[in-house]
Amino acid sequence: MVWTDYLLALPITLLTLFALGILLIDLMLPKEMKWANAITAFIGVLFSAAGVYKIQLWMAASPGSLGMMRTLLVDRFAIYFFYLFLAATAIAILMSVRYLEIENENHGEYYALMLLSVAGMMCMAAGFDIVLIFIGLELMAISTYVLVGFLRRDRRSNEAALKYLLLGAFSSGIFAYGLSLLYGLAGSTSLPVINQQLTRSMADPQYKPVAIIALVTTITGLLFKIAAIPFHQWAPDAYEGAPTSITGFMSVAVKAAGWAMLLRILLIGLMPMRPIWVPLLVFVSIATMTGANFAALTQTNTKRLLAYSSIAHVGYMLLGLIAGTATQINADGIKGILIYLLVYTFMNLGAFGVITALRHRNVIGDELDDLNGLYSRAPVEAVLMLIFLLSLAGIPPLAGFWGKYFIFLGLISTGHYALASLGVLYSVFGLYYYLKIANAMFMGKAEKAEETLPISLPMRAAIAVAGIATLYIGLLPNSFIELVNWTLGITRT
Amino acid sequence: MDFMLHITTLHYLVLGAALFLLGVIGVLTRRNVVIVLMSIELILNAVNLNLVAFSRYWQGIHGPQALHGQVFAIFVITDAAAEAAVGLGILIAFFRNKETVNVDEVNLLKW
Amino acid sequence: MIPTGAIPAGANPPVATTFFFYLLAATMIIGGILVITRKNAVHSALALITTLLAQAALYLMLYAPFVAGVQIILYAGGIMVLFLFVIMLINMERSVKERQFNKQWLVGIVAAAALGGLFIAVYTTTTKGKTLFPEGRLLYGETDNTQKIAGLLFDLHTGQYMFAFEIASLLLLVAIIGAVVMAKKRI
Amino acid sequence: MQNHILSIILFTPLVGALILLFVPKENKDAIRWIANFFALAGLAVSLPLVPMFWAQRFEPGFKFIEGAPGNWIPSIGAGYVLGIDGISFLLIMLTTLLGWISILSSWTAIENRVKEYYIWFLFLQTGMLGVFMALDFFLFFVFWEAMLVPMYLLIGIWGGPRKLYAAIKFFLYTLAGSVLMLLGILFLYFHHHAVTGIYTFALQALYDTAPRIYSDYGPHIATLLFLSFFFAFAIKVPMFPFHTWLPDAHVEAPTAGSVILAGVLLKMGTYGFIRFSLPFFPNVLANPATFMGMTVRGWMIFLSIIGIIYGALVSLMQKDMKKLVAYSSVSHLGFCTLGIFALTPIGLSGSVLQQINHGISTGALFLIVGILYERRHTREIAEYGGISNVMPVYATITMIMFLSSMGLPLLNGFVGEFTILQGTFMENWRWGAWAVPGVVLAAAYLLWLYQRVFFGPVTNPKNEKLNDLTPREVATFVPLLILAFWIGLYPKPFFQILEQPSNHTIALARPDYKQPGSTLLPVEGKNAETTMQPHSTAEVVTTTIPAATAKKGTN
Amino acid sequence: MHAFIDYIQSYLSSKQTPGAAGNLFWATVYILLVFGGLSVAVIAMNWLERKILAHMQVRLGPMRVGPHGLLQPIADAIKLLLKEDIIPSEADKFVFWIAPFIVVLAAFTVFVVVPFGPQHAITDMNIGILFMLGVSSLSVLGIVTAGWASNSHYPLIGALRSSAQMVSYEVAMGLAVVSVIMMTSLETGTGTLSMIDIVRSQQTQQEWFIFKFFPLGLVGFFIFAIAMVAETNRAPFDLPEAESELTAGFHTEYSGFRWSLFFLAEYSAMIAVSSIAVTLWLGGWLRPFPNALNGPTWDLVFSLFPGITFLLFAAICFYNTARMPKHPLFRIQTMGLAGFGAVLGLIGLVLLIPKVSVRVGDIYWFVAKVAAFMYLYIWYRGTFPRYRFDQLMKVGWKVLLPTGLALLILTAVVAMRTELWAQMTGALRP
Repeated sequence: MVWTDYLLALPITLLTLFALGILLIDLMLPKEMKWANAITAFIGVLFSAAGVYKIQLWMAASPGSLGMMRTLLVDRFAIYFFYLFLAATAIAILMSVRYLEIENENHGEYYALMLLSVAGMMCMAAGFDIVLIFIGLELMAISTYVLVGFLRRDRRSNEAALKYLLLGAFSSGIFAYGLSLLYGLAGSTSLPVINQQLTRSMADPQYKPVAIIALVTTITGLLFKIAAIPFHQWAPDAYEGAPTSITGFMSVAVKAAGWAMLLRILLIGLMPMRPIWVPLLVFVSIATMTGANFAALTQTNTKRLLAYSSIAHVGYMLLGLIAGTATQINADGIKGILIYLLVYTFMNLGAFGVITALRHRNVIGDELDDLNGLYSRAPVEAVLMLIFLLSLAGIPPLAGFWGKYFIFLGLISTGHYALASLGVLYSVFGLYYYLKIANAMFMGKAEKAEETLPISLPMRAAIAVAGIATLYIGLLPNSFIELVNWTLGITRT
Repeated sequence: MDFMLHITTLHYLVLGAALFLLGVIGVLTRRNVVIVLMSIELILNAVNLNLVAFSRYWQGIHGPQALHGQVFAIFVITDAAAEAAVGLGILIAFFRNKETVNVDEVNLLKW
Repeated sequence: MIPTGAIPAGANPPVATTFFFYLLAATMIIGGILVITRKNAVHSALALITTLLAQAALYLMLYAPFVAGVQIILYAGGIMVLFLFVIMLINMERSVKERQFNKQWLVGIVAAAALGGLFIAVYTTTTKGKTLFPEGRLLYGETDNTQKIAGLLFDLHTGQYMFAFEIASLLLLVAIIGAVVMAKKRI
Repeated sequence: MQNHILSIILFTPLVGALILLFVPKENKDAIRWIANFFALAGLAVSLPLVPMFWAQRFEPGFKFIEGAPGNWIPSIGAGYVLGIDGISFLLIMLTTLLGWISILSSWTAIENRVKEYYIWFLFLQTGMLGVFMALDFFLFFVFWEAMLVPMYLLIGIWGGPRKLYAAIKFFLYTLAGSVLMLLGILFLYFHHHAVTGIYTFALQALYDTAPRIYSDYGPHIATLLFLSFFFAFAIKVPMFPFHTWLPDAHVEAPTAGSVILAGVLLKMGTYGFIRFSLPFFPNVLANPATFMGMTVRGWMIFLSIIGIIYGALVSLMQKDMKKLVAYSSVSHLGFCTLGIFALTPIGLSGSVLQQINHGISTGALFLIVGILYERRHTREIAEYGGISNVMPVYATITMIMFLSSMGLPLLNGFVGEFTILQGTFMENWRWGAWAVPGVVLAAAYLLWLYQRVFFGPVTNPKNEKLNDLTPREVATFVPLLILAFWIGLYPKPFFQILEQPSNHTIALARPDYKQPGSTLLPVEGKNAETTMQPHSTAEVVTTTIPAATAKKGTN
Repeated sequence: MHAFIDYIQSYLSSKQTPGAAGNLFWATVYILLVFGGLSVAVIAMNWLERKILAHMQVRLGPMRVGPHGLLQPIADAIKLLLKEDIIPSEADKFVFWIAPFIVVLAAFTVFVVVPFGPQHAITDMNIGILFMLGVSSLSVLGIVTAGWASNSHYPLIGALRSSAQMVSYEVAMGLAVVSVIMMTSLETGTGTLSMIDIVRSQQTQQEWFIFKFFPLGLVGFFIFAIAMVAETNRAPFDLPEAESELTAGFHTEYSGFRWSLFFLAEYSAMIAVSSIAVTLWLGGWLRPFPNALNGPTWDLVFSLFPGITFLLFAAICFYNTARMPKHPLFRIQTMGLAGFGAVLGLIGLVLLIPKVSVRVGDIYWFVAKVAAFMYLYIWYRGTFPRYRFDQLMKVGWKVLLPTGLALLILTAVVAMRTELWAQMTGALRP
């Protein structure tokens, strides 16, 4: 242990401290002061971000630093994801304040769990050792199970949590089985060692089948976490039942963490097995795009619809991974995934923010009909929602376009023309259900026409940040592309 | 016959696979949530058996300090404990609202 | 450091090992089958406990006493008590009388069986008489197993899993919070 | 001013939209005034472009270039580059004009959600202008897509009874085409990098490398690539099998929306063909390989002719005036694509001119229908009859516009169609022969429509009290009438403007094309040789276009 | 025959436990001995408890069966064994049947690692204390299932109470144990979980852990001492079998042999946890002051204790024989008591033989310490009022657990400081 170990763990440590702090402070807060928890959590996120920044400054030129006995790799990739998680969490916290009050569940545990789950995500993104990754995954997952079921008096929330837990635990089990086989093949839990040993195993006809089983089970677990079809069943339910603010958080941060883990494991640990998992991913990604897009068509619940849309987005991102590893590590595909996750953070959180804002008094606000005539009730939010939806559909010049752009660029440059065509056609397909929401907002009739929607200040801030980010990244993406290039260590003209 | 008599890592692997399989079947077929959770425990136990057996195997190669598998197994047990605690907690909350423990009566949301 | 319980190279392993392995393995499998087939969740739980204990014994045979101890104290003594508790707390009378398997049970079994067949086929593959993962020499006893594990967890020089261990503590914290939040009537 | 004129034209409507954002929505009159002011301002700022452009109409290459490649998003090589040539110049002028006219025409037609309406309309205006101005492929794509959203909302919110269906259909169709185009663009982009090592979307750079795809990747890929662009443009135009969105969108859209849709949006497809498909894929078009008996070019021509005949025939059958006009657009645009794929400078010039004509006349036709609709709220032909008795001014204007649309000499339509047919005949007389019935049928359905609506006694009592045109409404027609007569009587300036770009485009699209002894215009002065593009350095384009020698081509 | 004696003798000079030596024969012998001894101890406890409680309440207790009721436990046992084995008709038969065995197995298995002396344990496990805690926690399973299988309200509530209580107090118990394990790592560098090594490290550190880092060791001991009473469901924490509320708690529906198994298990468990306490804090088999009062003389003096104790018991017996009523009806009883005294005296004499006393000294001290705890158990029962359930939980979670945590942290801090100090002064043993 040297001091850099502590530095590398600083963001996680800070989050933990603040989470514990919230738990303690919550004991002393009277009921009407519970918003203070949100503030504490927000400050915690800021501190953690400062910690990440500190690491970034310290690393300066070097691409990354290994710490904690070679189990924690804080490189640019990890830092990128750290920022992403923290941004998503910050916005989600803003979204939660008023919502929890309405639901009458404003307990400090909510924020503490949120921060702790981010700590888990950071371990997933920075883990260089399957044990750490696994534990981080579980920390995140278990926090999220609870957060999903946080509305304890709401049956939908209960059910969602239960389903999410059952399927999540099941997938963790399968994932762990895969990891155990990987360990068995490699004799180490460190990803680079696994990589080396797998290369040898792949050459050995005797061990190759075992390696394949390890791969299949591991990848099943990974795909579960990012909710790719056919391992997606939990997502629509969990998204629909969860508190809306958590749905946003899940669809963004949890998914990003899943991706971080997937990229780490596939690109570092399982790289020697690329020829095997690429076809697998092709299949999964096509299935995901097809299934999710068709399923989304028939939804009448906005949260559920967005859940399917987020599954569909996973399909596109998987395309990026296919492109990104077609021959060797190809920057464009991976870049597409990274930037996709970035823009997805803002646009999806924004969309869920608007839906969260619809929750007031006795209206739950997650049915498509609840959006009817939103324009007349809250014009700014409606227009922002339109922007988020179009961004999700990938219409330029909005942020969402850039993710698709790089993914398709990657596909084109690696010669996957058919996949690219399929991808773009499905993205058109996707537009249809986004337009359903837009139709409701702009063309539907509100039940009580001119009643304006009360939207709290933090919520406005959250939606505004998301909206501005979506527009800004869409219009002037250069600095963000540079950021991703920096993350991947690419310099380009 | 020697294969049968001489217990090797492989025997443990096969046993683990069988356990894993039982767990998967349990998860996929049972309706009772508690039993589904138990089946998940079976899966995690299969994992642990694998890990410990492999740990033994690699100890033979890397020397006595190569206990990574055992440590991993301890982590998995920790995880199992946490998962079970939260799972049962959620189950209780669920039961309070709806008096059933059957998975397919978890039907407010589509399964 | 002293290799006690060592089996000299070339010597046949004691018959007891083989016998106990098969005994315990059979116990585990039967227990596992009972877990997923019993109507009554308590019976399932008891079967699972049997399986877990047999597995703890297998850990001992694998010279992993610490894991065995943890298995007993945490799994059998902790988690399973929790299970039994919950089973008794919530009224399961109804579910005992109901259909036990869901509608897609056949699909589930077929899929799982295919998977399992694949697994076992792969594991039992031998090429040119070599088995997978030939047994390592059973040279190192369990005498300092716990200390070595502790070394991997805490030691300043070999504590590879120190950080993961810290995160695991968070995991347990989250589990506590989660269980309380979920199960307590008013928080 | 010279340097930034395009940006000014481009963003004037957007500024208007932004200002409107801050006007309270209850104040409808203020909103209307502001919107009209900015629409007029958009036209006004574009007017200085006319003399400026006229002065350099024979200059080769793009004019008024603004921005540099890669200055917008350096890391991927996308730039904010604007520039125009004769083709885009005319289309821009058409856009600003029609934009103003449609906004003016919406004064009374739009009563609810006025503020939004104008904001989206002005936004749309910027999008369309951007499409015609962009010299960066990426920028082009952004505008191309960005303009879909306001149009979607215009149809969806202020449209007719089946507006949702129409709006979504419109959006999905066009988006489906354009995403495939995106793949095509990315391919070109990637290919450019493979050849030169530079990532750029600059159009002029891609002109150099794109034709090489044929040799680098083989005809198969090149054809697929051509198709990816083709789908985007063909849907937009719309060419025959892709036209089904058009009647719905036109019929359901509010009047002003229809005007813009027919007048400008459809031209984006043909513009795309001219600007991208032809220069990028000369070899594909020249490829003699056949698919189901026809070459790629043959298919294009075939679809155009089908469009002409089919559109006209379907128009005959319509009971709804607006639908009739909509189908007539299919027919007219068929002429435009025919002119383009004839691949002769004359045909191309005619095609562009016909696009302008179509914008003028069809735009006017939609306004005409809209005026009746505003008064009677029905577009059923059977509901009317003898309107000329109650609305004489209206009937007159309508007559002129119908004649213009059907291509009567002295009016603009004739010039365009004639030139197209001339260009086509030069290539292959059969193609021309197949297209000619379209002209006849156009006369048939339009005159028949006129007869049913305007002549005879006033059969329907509801029509007896109809007001004739207000001054505002007349004002919307005046510029269109002027243009119709101007083009019909003295099209030379237009052809002069189009000469250089047409020759240039054909030179790129058919490097081996030898002028068959006649071009459109006598060369005024110096620059016949310099029609060869100076900015192109690719070896692909090696032939120069012989000095134009022939007489002026038109009547 | 000769070889057999050699075999035994060779073992007697061994320094290892039979389990560690891999000696199956001696292991079996030990197992039999321990379980036999345990049974005897339980029987004795039964008698003692009744007698002591009686005397505390100023009454006589069992007096009829055997002199001073000495044979009462045996009579009870016979009665229980002969009673009809009733299984309630609505009970879950199999679970009902198996539950007592789970409890008994758990209670007995614990003794596998209890060190009566440096080599007087069935085996020495590397994870000894963990094993003990783990296995003893298994008895909860038996209790829960017993309560549930009875299919009756009182047993179920009793079982749930009992298991809640046991689970709660296990936590505090574990924390206290961990603080001791931490102490074992001092001076030697590596800690240990082995019961024998824990005692050894107390020897090495020349201090019972109850006195280590005063008052930390003491606090730990108290936490454990409280928790262990709760853990075994004994008064004042005997909520699960609060007669006034729940009749007999989880074993209400049990009778006869099965009930006696629970009884057996409960007392074995008491002995087991007491053994843990003794091993961990009170120096296990170590005689008092092994370091301060060493040398051959002191060794001799302390080696006399076992024999003297038995002789004392014998003396008491004889004294009571003398006080017996001289009525013919009491003749058999008098003779019996005298005989019993004679047996005890004989044992005492045998134990005075140096060769024997050397080998049993450890066992003696260990048993003596455990016996003290047993007396404490009885004493508690005689004097403390019963807790209410919520108070019980409150004590467990809000007092013992935080104290345990604080203790753990403090122990770590102090231990670290000591280690560092030792390092700086170079006093660390190699």
